Formats: sequence, C-alpha cells, structure tokens
Amino acid sequence: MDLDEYRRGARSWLAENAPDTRAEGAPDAGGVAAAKEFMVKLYDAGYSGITWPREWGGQGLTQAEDRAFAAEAQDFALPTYVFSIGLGMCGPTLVDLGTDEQRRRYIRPLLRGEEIWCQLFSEPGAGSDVAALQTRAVPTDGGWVVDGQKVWTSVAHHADLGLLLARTDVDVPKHKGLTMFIVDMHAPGVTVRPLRDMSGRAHFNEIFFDGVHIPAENVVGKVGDGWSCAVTTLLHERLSISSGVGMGGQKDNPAAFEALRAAHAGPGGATDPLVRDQLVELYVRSRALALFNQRLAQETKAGIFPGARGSAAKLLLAELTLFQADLATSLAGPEAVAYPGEGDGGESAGVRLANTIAMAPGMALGGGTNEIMRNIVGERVLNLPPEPRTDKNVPFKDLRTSGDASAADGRLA
Amino acid sequence: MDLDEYRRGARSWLAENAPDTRAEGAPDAGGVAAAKEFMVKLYDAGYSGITWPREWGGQGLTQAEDRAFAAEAQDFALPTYVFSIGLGMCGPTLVDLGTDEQRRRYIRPLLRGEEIWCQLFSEPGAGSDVAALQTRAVPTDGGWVVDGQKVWTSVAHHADLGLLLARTDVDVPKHKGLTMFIVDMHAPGVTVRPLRDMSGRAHFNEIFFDGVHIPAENVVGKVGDGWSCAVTTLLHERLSISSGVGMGGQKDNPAAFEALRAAHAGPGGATDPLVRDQLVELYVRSRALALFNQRLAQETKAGIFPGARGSAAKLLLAELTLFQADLATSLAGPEAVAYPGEGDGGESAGVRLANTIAMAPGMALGGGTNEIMRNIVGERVLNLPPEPRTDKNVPFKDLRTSGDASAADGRLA
Amino acid sequence: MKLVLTQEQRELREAVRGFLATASPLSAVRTAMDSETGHDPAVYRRLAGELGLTGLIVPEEYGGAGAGHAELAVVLEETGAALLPGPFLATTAAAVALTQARTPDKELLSGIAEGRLNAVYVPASGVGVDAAGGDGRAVLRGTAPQVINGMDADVLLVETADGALVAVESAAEGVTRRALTTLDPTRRQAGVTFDGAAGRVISEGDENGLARTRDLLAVAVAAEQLGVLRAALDAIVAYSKVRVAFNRLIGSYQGVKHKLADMHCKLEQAESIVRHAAWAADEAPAELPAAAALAQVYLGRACFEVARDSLLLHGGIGFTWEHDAHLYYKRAKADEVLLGPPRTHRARLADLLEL
Amino acid sequence: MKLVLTQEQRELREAVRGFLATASPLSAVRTAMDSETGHDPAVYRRLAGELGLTGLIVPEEYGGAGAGHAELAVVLEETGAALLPGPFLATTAAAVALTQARTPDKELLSGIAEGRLNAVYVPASGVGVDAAGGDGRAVLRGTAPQVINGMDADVLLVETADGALVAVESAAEGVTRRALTTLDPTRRQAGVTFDGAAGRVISEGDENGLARTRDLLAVAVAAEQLGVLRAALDAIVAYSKVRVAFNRLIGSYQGVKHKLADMHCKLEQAESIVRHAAWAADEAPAELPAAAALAQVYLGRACFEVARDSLLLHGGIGFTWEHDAHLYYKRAKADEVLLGPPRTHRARLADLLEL
Repeated sequence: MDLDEYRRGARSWLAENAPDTRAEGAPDAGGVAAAKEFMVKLYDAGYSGITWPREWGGQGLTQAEDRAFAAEAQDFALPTYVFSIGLGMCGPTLVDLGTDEQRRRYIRPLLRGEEIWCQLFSEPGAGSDVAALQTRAVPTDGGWVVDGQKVWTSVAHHADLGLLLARTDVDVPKHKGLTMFIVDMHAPGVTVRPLRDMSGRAHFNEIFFDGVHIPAENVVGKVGDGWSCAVTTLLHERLSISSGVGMGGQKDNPAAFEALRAAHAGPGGATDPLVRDQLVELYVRSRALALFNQRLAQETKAGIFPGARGSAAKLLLAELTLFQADLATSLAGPEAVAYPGEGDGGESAGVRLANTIAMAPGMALGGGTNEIMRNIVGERVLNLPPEPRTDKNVPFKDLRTSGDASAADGRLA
Repeated sequence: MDLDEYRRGARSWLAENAPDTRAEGAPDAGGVAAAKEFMVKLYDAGYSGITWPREWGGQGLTQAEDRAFAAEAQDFALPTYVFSIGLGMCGPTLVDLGTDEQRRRYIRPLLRGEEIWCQLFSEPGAGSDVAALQTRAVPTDGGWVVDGQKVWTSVAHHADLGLLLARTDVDVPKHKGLTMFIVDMHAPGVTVRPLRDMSGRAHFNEIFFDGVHIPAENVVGKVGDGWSCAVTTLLHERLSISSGVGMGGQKDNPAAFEALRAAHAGPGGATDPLVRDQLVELYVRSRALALFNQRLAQETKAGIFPGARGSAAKLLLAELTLFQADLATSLAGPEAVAYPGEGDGGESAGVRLANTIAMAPGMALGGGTNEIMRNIVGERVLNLPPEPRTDKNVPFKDLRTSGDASAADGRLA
Repeated sequence: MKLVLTQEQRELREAVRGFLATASPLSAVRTAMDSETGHDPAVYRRLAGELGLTGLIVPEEYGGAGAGHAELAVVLEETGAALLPGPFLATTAAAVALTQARTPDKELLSGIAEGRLNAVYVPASGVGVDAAGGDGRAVLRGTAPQVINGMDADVLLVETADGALVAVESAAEGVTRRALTTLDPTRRQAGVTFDGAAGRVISEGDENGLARTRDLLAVAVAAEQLGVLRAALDAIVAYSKVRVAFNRLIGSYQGVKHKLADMHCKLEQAESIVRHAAWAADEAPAELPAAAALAQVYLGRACFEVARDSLLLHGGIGFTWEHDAHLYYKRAKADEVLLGPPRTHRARLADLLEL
Repeated sequence: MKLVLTQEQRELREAVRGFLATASPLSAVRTAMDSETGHDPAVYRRLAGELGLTGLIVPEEYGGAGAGHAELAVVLEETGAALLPGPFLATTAAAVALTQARTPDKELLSGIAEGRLNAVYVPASGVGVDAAGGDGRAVLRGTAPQVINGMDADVLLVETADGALVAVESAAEGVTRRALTTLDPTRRQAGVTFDGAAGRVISEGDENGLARTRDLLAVAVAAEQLGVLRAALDAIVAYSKVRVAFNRLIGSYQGVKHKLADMHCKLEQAESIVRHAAWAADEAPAELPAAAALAQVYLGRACFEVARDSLLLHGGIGFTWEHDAHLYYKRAKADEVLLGPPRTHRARLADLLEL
C-alpha cells in the first residue's frame, strides 16, 4: 500500500475512533478502563504494533507506516499513555530478546492493552549511570528472590508486569553482574508508592521489592547479560521518544508556536516587534526540529536506520520544550504564575502555562539527561573517543557510591 | 594620597603626555623607538611599575592605584604594547622568584622600557597543556644548551630578553622536569620567525632554539622547579589581562556599545526595534562585565585578593569580544565584509569592522582558552573535583603526543 | 560607586542569614507553604520585631531604622536565598512607596515599622478612582489581578490608573480578595477587586515619586533574585561534590563543571549589578533608572537560567517534589515576571539609553 | 516533501566532491586566493565544461542540464565545503535570475551554460534607470557598492531600483569597477558604478519573477552555508581525534565533546532545512518564500556559529593564518550578510508568518 494512502486510512480511522478528550498524563482507574477499551479497538484496526512481527501479533509493516501513523496521531489525543512503556520499551525488548514462549505469552496482550507494563531500571543512586544499580536478585529454588528499590517508574501503579534489571553478581565489574527479569507487579512483596514530581502530581512511582519471588523462566536473555539487554531497551526508549510515541502532540500545548501566535500576534501584525521576533525564533527552532524528524522518518523509509542520531532529536526536543515553556511564560507575564485555581474558574490559561513551565524540565531528564544525549551523539554519531572510565574492570562491590568519602577526589592517579 | 586625587593626577598627566595616535598591535621599528621614549617618561612620572617594590625600581603602591591608572589609561591609546609581556608577566615573575641580582639587573630597565621582554612557554604540541612542552635544556659547562621550538610569542621580534620554560629532565613526570630561564634573544642560535595570525598580520612569532647557550645564573627559581615558576607567571598573565593591562581600550573599538549606538541608533530613537534590542543586549553584557571588573578592583583595594576569579572576568571578556564583533558585523551587513581597501579610500568603517571580527577569537585563545578558564573557575573558585589525570605520575618520555596511534583511545582502564 | 559591602552590611547579612537558617530552613518553608496562610506568622513577627526588618528603610522619626537601599538589598538577598514565604517583600514595597510619597504617612509607616500592620503595595494597578472627596478620600473601582500576599494585607496601598496613591483597608466594604493558585508555592498572590471601596489618598499626581518607587522596587526584586540565584548555584555546586556517576563525582565532568563555571560568571555579574543599583538608589538618584532597569533585565534572566540549570544538573532527583530545586526554579520564574513581562524592562532600558 | 537525496543526487554529490578534492583542495584554494584574479580559471573552466555545472539549472533548450534546485543545492554544498573561489555562485545567481524572467534570454543563458560567459547578478542594487529607449535599451546610473565577483563579470545583470532586470556589459562605457578588500579571502567583491552605462532590458516590472529569484538565491546561499558548516564541523571532529592535551585526546573531554554534539545537532537541522527549501523551490512554489526565509535565518546563524566554534576548539593553531579554520569562519560571516543584514531575513519570515 502506498504510504499516502496508508496515512489517509489512519487519519480517517482516527477521526472516527479517537476519543474526544485531552488525556495527557496518568489517568485514574476509570480512565484506564476506557483506555483499555480503546486499545482493543486500535489493535483490532491494525494500528497497534505496526512494525512488530506478525508472528507474535504485530502488523509486520515498516517504520515508515509507524511514523506515518504517529504523525497523524499527533493531532489527536489518544489515551495510550499507560501503554507507552510497554509499547515503546518492554515489548520491543521482548520481541528482540525474549524466548518464543515469552513472546507468545506477553506480546499480544501487551499490544491489545490487556496487560500494562512498566520498566524497572533506575534507582536513587543509579540514574544516568544505570549500571550502578544495587537491587539484588539471589538464586533460590526454581527462581530468584529480589530485594531493592526502583524509582522514576511511570504507570507502575497501573502495571501488571514489569521489566526489571537487577544485580545477580557483585564480584564482577558492574556491567557484567546484571540480569533482566519479567516481574509480576501483583506478586507479594512488591510495593508501589507514588512519587510526586515537581508539578506536584504523581506521574512516577517508587517501587520497593521485599523478598519478591520471580520464576526462573522469567529471565530475559541470559543471566549476567542484563546490561546488553538493557541497552536494547534504552535504544528503543530513545527511538520511541524521538519518534513521538508516548509524547503529547503539540496541538494542545499552550507553549507551542501556533498557540503563542494566537495569543500574542495575529493577522493584523500590529504586535510588539520584539514579541514578533521571539515568535520567529520559536518558529525557527520548532520547524528546524520538525524537519529534522521528518528527514529521519524519510531516511528510515529509505532504509537508512537513524541509530544514535535519534539522540540528537531527543536532545533538541528537550531544549525546545524548555525554550518554549520559558518563552510562553515570559510573554504572558504575571498571569502565567498566579491565576484562579482549577476549581475556581475552570482551566485558565494560567493553569496550563504554569503546568507547562513546571513540567518543562521533564523532557531533559527522562530517558537520559541532556549530558548523556551529548555523550551519545559525540561518541556514537561523531565517533569521538570515550571519556576515560574507571568503573569498567573493577568488581562492583569495590566501586564508589554517592556521598562516599573516598569519592571526594576525582583523581585517578 | 586619596584614590580620587591619584586618579585625577593620572588623568591630567595622561592628557598632557599620551601620544595622539592609535597604537593597537605591534608597531614597526620607528614605533618601537617612540614607544621606548614614552616609556621613559611614564617611568619617570611614576606610572610604570605602580605596585612593584620600591627596592627594585617600582612605586610600591597598591592594586587600587594600579587599577585606577589603568581605568584612566583606557581612554588613551598608550604605546605600551611592546612592553606588555614584560610588565604583565616576566617582570612580576622576577619580582616574585628572581634572585636579588636578577632583580637588580633586570627590573628597572624593564620598567623604563630599555629592554623588551617576551615569554617562551607555548609550543606547537603544548598549548593549553603547557607542561607537555618538548624544548630541551641540557647542562653544559657553566650553563645550559637549549634546543627546541616555541610559538605564540608576542613581540619576540623586538625582544631583548625572554622568559623561557624548558625541559631539563625527561625521566620524571612532566610537571617535575621543567626549569625556567632568562634567555638573551640576541644570542647565537635564536631565530625569530613571524607567525601570521588569522587577520593576516604577524602579531606573533615562532622561535627556534638551535644549540643556544644560557649561563647558569640565568636559571629562575630552582632547576626542576619550572612548573611552579610558570604557574606564577600565568597567574600574573591572567591578572594582567583581566585588569586591562595590555588591552586596547574600548574607546576606539568599532564594535563597542557607544560606537554601535552611534552607528545604528540615536537620540531620536527612530531606529529598528530589533536593532534597539540587540544594542540593549550589548549594553547589558558590557555593563555587567564592567561592573564586575570594578567590583574586583574595589575588593582588591579592600584587601580581598581576586585570585582565580580573575579567570571569570577573562572568560567573560573573551565572550563579550566575540559577541560584539559578531553583532557589529551583523548589524552593518555587506559593508562589514567588502569595502575599499586601506590604500584605496583610507580606513573605512569596513576595514575596522573586518579587523575586529578577524581578531575577535584571539581573546578566547590567548592566555588560556575558554575551556581552560572554565576549568579554573570550576576547580579554584567553586572547588569542584578535578578531572581524573593520567599524566601526573608517568615519566614524561612515556606520555602520548598528538597523532600518536596509542592515543586513539581515551580509555584508561 | 560602592560595590563591596561594608563591615556593617556584612554583619547585617550574617545576622539575617543566621536567623533564617534556624527560624526558616527549607524544611520549615515546606511546612509553611502547605499551611493555610502560606507562611509562619511567628517567623514574620520575629523578623519584624527582633530584627526590625520591616522598618529597615522606614525613617527613624517613624520608628524605623532609617537604613538605605544597600542594606535592604542585603536583607532581601538573604530572604530570597531562603525562599522565605510571607509578606516581607510586599510590605517592604509598601514602605518604599510610602517613603517616596511627598508627605510620608506616619500612621502607616510606623505601623509597618512596628510590624503590627501588613501593608501591600499594588503598583500600576489600572484601578480607577470612581470619586474623590475633598477630604482626602477616594472611592476605587476596578481589579488588580495579581497582588503578591494580597490575602495577608491589612492595608492595600494602591497606585491608581491616574497615578494617585490610595490606602484602602482590606476589610473595607467593596474590597473582594480571592486567593490565586501560584506557580511558586513559597509566595502567595491574590486577585483584588475594588467595587466602590473607599480609601485614603496618600498622594496625587506625584509622577516622580511613583517612578522612583518603581525603580526602587526593581532593585529590591533584583536583590531577592540575586539571593535565589546564589542559593540555586550553591545547591548544585554542593551536590556535584557528593554525587557519583560512573565512579566519579559529577563535578569532575566538564559537562557539569563548565556549566557551573558559566553560572558562577552570571553570579559575579549579577552581584555587581545589584550592588551598583542599590548604591545608585541611595547615593546617585540620576543613575538609578538605568541601573534599576539593567538590574531587572539581567537578574530576571540570570536568576531563572541558573535556577533552571541547577535543577537540570541535579538529574532526575531535581524533578521530584521532595527536592528543593523546583522551589528555586519556580520562584525564579515568578520573580522574572513579577514586575511585568521581561520585555518591558528591556524596552525601558532602551528608552533610557536613548536608543 | 523530499528531504533525502536520490540516488542520482548522491552520485552528483560524489562527482563534484571528487572533482573538487583533486582539482581544488584547500592548498590550491590558498594559492588561488593570493593570485591576481583570486581564483584558478582552469578549475572554473573544467567545472563549467567537464562537469557542466554552470549550466546545471539552465533549461536544456538553452544548452543546460535542466536540473532542479535540489541538484543545485547539492552542488553548492560541495563548492561551499571546498571554499571554492571564483564566480560560480555569482554566475549561478545570474542564471537563476534569467530563468525566472518572463522571456528567458537565450544568448546569456547559453553563454552561461557553455561557460564562455561570466554573468554576475546584482540584486536589489538601487541603481536607477536614467533613460529607457523603446528598443529594449536602458541607461543606468548609480552604484552597487558590493558585487560578488564583480571583477570577474563579462556581463552585469542588474536589478534596478524600479524592478527592471538590465544586462550591462562590464566593458561598456560608463561602467567603473573597483576591486574591494574582503574579509573572506576566498571570495572577491567589487564596487560597481554605472555612470550613464547602456544596457539591454531583460524584463520590466516583473515583481513575481524578482521575488522568486530572491527566494531561490536565499536557498542557493543556504546550500553553500550548509557545506561550509559541514566542512568546519568535520575539521574539528577530525582534529579532536588526534590532538592530545593532558595525555588525552581532546575529543574525550566533555568540554569539547558536548560542544561538538551541539554543533552536530545544528548540522542535522540545517541539512533538513536546506533540503526542504530546495524541494519547495522545485515542487512547492507556495511554500518557497517561508522555506527560503527560514533557510537564511537558520543557516546564516548556524553556519557562523559552527565555523566560529570550530576555530575556537582548535585552540591557538586555529588562530593562525596557516590553518584553514579562519577561512571557514570568514566565509561563514561573509555569507551571513551576503543577502543583507540577518535581521532582514527574520523580518521577512515574520511577515510571511503573519506575525
């Protein structure tokens, strides 16, 4: 099928079936039920798992169709938020690395929204440096017992399953002692605690594992091979962020160019020249990134895999997100920071602007900080030499941790 | 004497005695002769070596008077360029570290402009990393024999004497095998070759040493102690740059705020609002740095030594220099880059703007790159932990050099 | 020009800093900001009473300390760094406006100085004078949409649309106050509507006084921003000396170190600009307008950028509610627009420079 | 929208790149820029002859290749990256203007396509028409202060103050050309004065044609800027893999690496914008004006910033005449203002966006 035709089909299906609600962020329980209903329809229409293998329940199409659908979907507010981790990260990892039994068991329910997934990598002491994680998995009869704490876990309070990275060996260097598991989030010993982000809402969770049992068949990949599995997952994460999966579209963003144009300029053009010029700057940055993303999509269609260049797009998106939220509030002035509350005059412009500026840093922190993205672009796109590393060949138990007095001096020699 | 009074005195002396010429950059031979004449007058009036000890020929006053004089001098174009290395770096180093004989022999002639000095540290393979230098000094009867190459040497073609850093031991770590010398630039085996900078003019030189003999009494400090001597010199260099010694004033800078205001705006205020706002930005940056420099000067007067904070001022000056040259040419448009030549219509605005943009990177490269300045501010002002170092405890002869295949991988472990 | 603190000013700074460190550490700020009033009245009482700070710039004849704006800047830098909730800045603004009036109002000034009166200044409100009685009374009508600490006010000192300064009791008939939601949880604001509310005229048609008040407020807010900037920078500098990633302290990475160096450069310039503006406020009235506009242009941006980068360099922890980074970030953004959109300060500076 | 090169376009790129690498490496550019004409005529002849590049966008009926602006952009990116001296851009601009005229001029177009005629376009010159004969002749008076490769021109194609397009032989009476000093040593310019010089009117009052020509030139210059940007970035990336400081390759320092990553992000966006604008030039005329203005706004800044940072990151060596960094830096600055001060492109974009 011709891509334009595919796009038109997607558009008309979306126009008919996309719910007419703004569904940004984590929904409540009722929202989850509605989202699950929608997901079944999406799957049955062939728009869930577009690039995933037919064998396991996907559509077997290319990145081009996937990006085409995503581009169309940007204009709608699809309630796919709770599935985004499964669709963007966990599922693709299982497709790549799972056993056939795992794929058979998990992929289709994931694509149809019957089971919600979360991802359990980061820890308080292991953010950018994921491989420094401390959560232990110790072998036991027929499986493993897990103890530890994870953090930054989106949708965990709705999740049925999680993709867990835990340390199975402390006597080898840190990248070599990790193993990936599928964990039942309803298992005894799993505690999910909401973690408020800087906007005051609980978009994330902390997860505590207290003697949680995981059956042996839930190991993903090989024991001790967790780091390379995680790299696969993180690669999918970056791709999914840069391709727009799991991102709200710009349509409802009060800091996007069109919204600011409507608020501060207009066809008459009789506005403050300095405001005009700031809107030009926003247009330039938005359009530059949009065209870059479109070029990446066209290259993908032409068989050129974007690879680490997706990290450049993610970095630019993080910067644009900060820039436009900052600009929007600066243009609006005092009303962007003090406004009638939600219960007291409905959703004012102020509420939405304040929420935008309060959430803006998220894009620069989730899925790898800007510094990590710059390292990736530098090392994997430009092939620059890596930073000297001191943590690669030392047993994990001998490494420094934050606040450790021995870390007070960065000197190696 | 009250500082304001001192300032008024300096101003009136300058008004009477400062030559009425623009004397930026290296002068020709005639210019040097005139400059030497002026320097004698300056010395005899008590304005050369203001903070230097009376014992060796200085005035024994404080940094406050020094900065006051420099502030007044900014409005004049003093022909002190050829003495700036001696006054800013070599002389202060000898005051701090020289033997009494060296001080007696060299300081007064330096302050009176009778002998011109240059500084011989940098090499093609040792720029930011000065301690990686390769020039060798080997002991011989009654002294040393020097072979090697130096670069970036300002005023060397006029210099009578040089402060040289050379390697006297390759079997110890790089910082430990260096020694500082006073070298006679007229000695046999010294070749000075002009090095054209990016503006096409020869502001710098390359110096070749081919079996040059240096007498034993010309060692500055101790043999093997050259690095700590060089640190003293470099500290003086940064201070002298940040305090404005050796810098052309802003008065004649066609990219400074007042010049751009005159060229692009005016009392009527009827100009393009975008240009106005860019001029506001330039004013803000210029004024912010000027006030910071004034605060440093006042702190110095109050007995608070600026220390490494001078590197912050130098970094900001480098950025301002680039910003304003860029802005000036962008505002001017095509005429900033194509204009009647000097011989063909005199010194047009274009010539001066083009020269400004062509020289702008110099401030960010001379006296330590911006990256080095950021390291200094980070480590010595904010006390941040240092970069891991691999070059501190390894014999010099075992270190990597640029282009060396073994350097193709930055990994340490 | 005085850009370096005097011995007395340094002592004042230490006193305020010491007081706030024990009376209002960030843990207490968090408790206060979740409370009904949004601040701890006991802390505010001590600030006014023990330290006499509400009367700092009130002339001695009205019971104040008669100090200058350089001293006020020192204090506001500390309250800013501490993110102190409560009406200190608002009341200070009222004191500034009152001291600039042709005939200073003894009752209000002494009430502020003694800490028994929370007055809140409502600048450039656009509120109209409905009727003015010959007895120094005026009836106001209109809305001031954002008034800092408006709910804490005993008296609202309104700059009306026609440039009068009118004091209205917040309990007066015709005054309706509505608490707003704020981005910055450490400073409350209110919308205030005047519907035929009667007040007392403090001054009329005093353009110079109002302009000078506006400039002095710009300096005061800039001083607070300097404190926020410094505290946000201090926080990330400290964190970068203890946080380890990839077996190294993050402050040893140039990706962090060089950003912190640039932030320090902003701090150095910001402090210089605030000191200069405060000096001009006290000793060089002709230089004040440009110095004040410069202070708002530079500090608004620098403070927000540093607070933002401080948050970002903390990594994920900086995105959590429990970490303090977002409090600096939000105060910085709120302060940046407190006196109007940033472009208004740039435009004013352009005018003053005759561009 | 086509943002990815076709197979044919990639082959064209390789052919031009390969030719320039052998015929005009930077060492040859340096020789040429110090020569009397400022370029190597032999290289230019081969470019026109062997490669047929002067006729690239000239329609086949006039002896050209009839290719599109996407192909032209591919070529200009390479000549830009190579800092090729000589009148290729200037002649191409003339060809663009001629192909946009209502009645294309066969003689000039075929002369350009065959490489026997150096025509130079003089856009928006402000030169006045002194008298216009009914026979398609016009007499020009006025000065065009900066004309790229003006000394190389056989024919000057002048856009007059009243929007006519007039071809004047540079050898004609009343034409005075004076070589200028240029910041960029790889591209010469001239001041041209017309003092009653007679020329041939190519078109009159064709506002649409002139506007489209202006947009197409904006795209062409942006393509050249993309090449300069890429080459400046490539140079510093390569250097950072061989230069050692403190026993480490400088590319391993985040202070360098992160800057290079940001520069790469600019490159990715710059390329996307140029491809889009070139596509619009060929296939979406309604999108061209905004795409062309965007290309000038983005590329002008990005190209200069990357060239500047490339020079700076080289350290001291980048400040020397013998190193090539300054050649990119100067070309980038000259290109940024080639079509007028950068603010004019921003203003045009604002108009097109109806801001």
